Amino acid sequence: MLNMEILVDNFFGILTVVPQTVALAITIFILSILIGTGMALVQEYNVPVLKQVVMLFKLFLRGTPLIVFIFIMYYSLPSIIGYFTELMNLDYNASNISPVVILIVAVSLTVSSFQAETIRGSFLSVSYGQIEAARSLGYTPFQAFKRIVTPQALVEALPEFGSAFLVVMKAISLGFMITVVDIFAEARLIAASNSYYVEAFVVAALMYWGVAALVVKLTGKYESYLVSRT
Amino acid sequence: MITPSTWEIVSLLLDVAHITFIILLASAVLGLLLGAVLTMINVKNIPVLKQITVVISSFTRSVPIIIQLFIVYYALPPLLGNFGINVTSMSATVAAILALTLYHGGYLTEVLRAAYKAVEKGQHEAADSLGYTPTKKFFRIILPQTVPVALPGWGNALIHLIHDTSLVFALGVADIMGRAELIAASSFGMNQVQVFLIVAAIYIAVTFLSDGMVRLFEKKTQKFKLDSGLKAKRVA
Amino acid sequence: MKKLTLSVFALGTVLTLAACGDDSASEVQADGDVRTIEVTVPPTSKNLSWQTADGKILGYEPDVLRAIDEKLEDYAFNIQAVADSAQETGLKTGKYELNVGGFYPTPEREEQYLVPGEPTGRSLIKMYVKEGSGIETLEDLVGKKITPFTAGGGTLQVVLDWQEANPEHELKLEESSGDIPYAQRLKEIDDGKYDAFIGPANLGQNEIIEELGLKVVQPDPIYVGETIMLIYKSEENEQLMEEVEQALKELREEGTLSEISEEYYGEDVFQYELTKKE
Amino acid sequence: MLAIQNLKVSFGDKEVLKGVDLQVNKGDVVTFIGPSGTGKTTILKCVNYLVEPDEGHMQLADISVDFKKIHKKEILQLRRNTAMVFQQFNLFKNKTVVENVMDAQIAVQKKSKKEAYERSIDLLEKVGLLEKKDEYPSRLSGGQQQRVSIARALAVEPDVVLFDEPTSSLDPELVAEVLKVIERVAQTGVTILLVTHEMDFARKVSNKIVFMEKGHIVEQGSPEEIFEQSQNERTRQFLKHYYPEAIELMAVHS
Repeated sequence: MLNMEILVDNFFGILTVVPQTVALAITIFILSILIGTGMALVQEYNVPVLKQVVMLFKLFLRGTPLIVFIFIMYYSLPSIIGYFTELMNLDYNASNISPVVILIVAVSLTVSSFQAETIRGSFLSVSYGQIEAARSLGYTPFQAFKRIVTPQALVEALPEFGSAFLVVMKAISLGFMITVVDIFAEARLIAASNSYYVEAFVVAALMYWGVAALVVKLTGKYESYLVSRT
Repeated sequence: MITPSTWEIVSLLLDVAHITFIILLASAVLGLLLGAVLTMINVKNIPVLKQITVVISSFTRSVPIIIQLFIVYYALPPLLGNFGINVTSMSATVAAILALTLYHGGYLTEVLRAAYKAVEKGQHEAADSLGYTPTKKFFRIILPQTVPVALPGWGNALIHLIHDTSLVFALGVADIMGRAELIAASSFGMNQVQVFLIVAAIYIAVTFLSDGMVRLFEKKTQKFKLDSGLKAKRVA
Repeated sequence: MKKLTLSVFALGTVLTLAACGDDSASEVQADGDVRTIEVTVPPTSKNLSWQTADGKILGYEPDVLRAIDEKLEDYAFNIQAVADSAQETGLKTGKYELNVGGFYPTPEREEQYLVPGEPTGRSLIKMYVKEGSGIETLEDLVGKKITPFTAGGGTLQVVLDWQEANPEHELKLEESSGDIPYAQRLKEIDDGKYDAFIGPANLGQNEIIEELGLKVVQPDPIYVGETIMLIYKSEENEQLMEEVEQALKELREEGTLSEISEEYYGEDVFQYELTKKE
Repeated sequence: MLAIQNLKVSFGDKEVLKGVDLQVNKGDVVTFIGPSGTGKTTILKCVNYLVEPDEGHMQLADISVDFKKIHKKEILQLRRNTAMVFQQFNLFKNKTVVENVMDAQIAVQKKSKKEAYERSIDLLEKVGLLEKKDEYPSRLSGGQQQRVSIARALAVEPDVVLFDEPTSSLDPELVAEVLKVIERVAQTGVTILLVTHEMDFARKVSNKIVFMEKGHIVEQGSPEEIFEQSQNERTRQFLKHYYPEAIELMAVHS
């Protein structure tokens, strides 16, 4: 039987980490879009060398399970950063690097390899005629990109972005291995301290579900708003 | 102390590769079927059932896989027991397949639904106006146009599935990741990075194959171009 | 919002029903026959309990379980290795009937499970510090960096209890799921990332320090506690609990537990005196 | 051969057809004219049940339906005895030109592949697109696509062909080639219902013109009666905007 008292306790206990989990997810989500856009642009514009690097990078990121990648980052990121700080003669002990940073880097990179595909597809879906029309009106390429192409591509990409956000939310829970506490981690912490595992997982599942419902609702709203404007 | 060499680790991991593959293959196939059924219910707007598909899809997409694995393996048997269905002997592997099937199916529902919706109304009307039965219309006209749209999303879903099989170890399934953990633990984690890099290499190979397969399907199914006839005016 | 409420309700019902399904796990029993007990141990806690790549389950606790199994005629233990959160989740829903894993006794555990009065073993908590750092007790750790603790683990509780009793020495404590291997933890002490690592002494630290040639030392244990086993709460398991308790008592008195301890830990953990509860 | 009584359709709470009666004889070419949004296309789509009417009766050849309690089988029957040419062509994108023409013959009429192919080739030749038979629709111009679509409609030998604004999405220079094909179809004696804004063409090919406004049939009659002798104020108002030539003709007549 589920213990109601524990459920309620857990609910408020876990609720305290929801804001920071969502904030972390939003940070990673935005970074992944930025990196993903960069990758997509490199591929679209056929930048030599960089394109090959991006393809190799994507192959690696898409293939490596996140749990593995986080570990690899945990062990190697400090020495990578250490190498650079040493190179630039900065006085910074890279082994003090925060696990949150490591998690952000690892998850952003992994998710960005999926985002790149989404973004590429959505930009391809904007017809060439739109770009021609913008050019014919004297827009600079950047203006055309920002004012005409991006809004249309966004409509196309939005549902996928919604999915990606949920992937990020779930992915963060792996950060517990390197001490980052999110919804799932808090549930496990509480469970480990009071041994009520089932109760903690029920509450955690509902939290994730609730956040997801909210995200789906918001993207849906934003989507219909964008559609109504195009 | 004995720490295994790289090649020993590789061969130890490949020894259990078939377990990962069976779980992967079974949940990929069953998940696709489940996704197709859920999508069908969803687009046909069957009352009650449709709400259930929405719940399944949103739940499986948003809740961490590990919780889903626990629900299927630990919560489902006593639950079904209350209804007189005895599945207490369900093995961890079967539970893993079941959980991943639900997860993959739920994820694919979104992909398939979007692809189905991408087929224009005119295509339905044209087939209807010619007297196609719904089944004939679906298999001859709608499905062939849905598949190419769904393929990239399906490819992504497969990659997510491949990644998530690495979590079934939590239930005690001896898959690649499970054995990797055991190998690392046996030498007190001193060779963990080495073991994980090898795991990464194996998974990269699998995703590479998966992506290649999807690309092959894309080539096969997309001989026609899916832009609208109106756009074609400019081309001609 | 309505949909969400509905979903919450649905999920709640599912899991409540699941948690209520008491009788399903015990149906296996047939009168007069040997009853098979599903027993779980941790898979990756080497020396305490671990599984080898070819599936053998080894370690102090598995061996203790086997010794108990030999003494109990009416029961057969089916020992399997699963991750910690799965262990307790499965025990709560009746999938498993008996768990070991270096558990410390807590009121919540005694409330939810049957706990034999006789411990399975002793857990020593030690501090690992850099050679020459001069750190010897918890008080010396004020202002120092301590490696994150395994979430909810007994170690954390011990330190928290100590902190409560000694509020004047404020320590900075962090938590993690504990998947970072001890080898890494000890290396972090060696290279100065952290000043101290506190943990149960039964997870291969000595081997690691020796193998990697780390300049890490361990002062005397800061805590010595008992570890317990957890049994799924049901009427018929009360009999099991009593028999297990009796078996453990005999094993300790015969010196079998000490032998097993020598084999896996290189010392008899029963030689240490239990830390007094304050 | 086609009789419609009291046909009523509404989309949501907007009434689109408010009780329409129509009588069509075999071989008739009936053209619907009128302002946009008055339900011309809707009538056509009721005939093959692409739009679900609220009520009304219809008799098509030997099929008689009550729209209030129409059966799935009856819907299929209606559709098998009619064919539609759409404003947006709606060629099956996943099929080549010849496959588009063949497919319904195989899927619906259960003809052999060979038989279907031969008939399709024949029809494609008639619409002048034989050399495009293995192209996918996206490679064709709008006019070409619409001609294929006409061949596809004729392939199933329907009792009635429904043309729904077949030239409205075409560039002006492509309209003529499509109209020429429709005219040839009209001459074969097949029954046609047509919605179009090409008044000259309507006058030339139709033997019956139906003028509609706001969900009602305002006036119907032969092209002469409508375009040259209409006394109806609303018809004249409409023609004044869309077909000024008619007003001149009326002036001559009166």
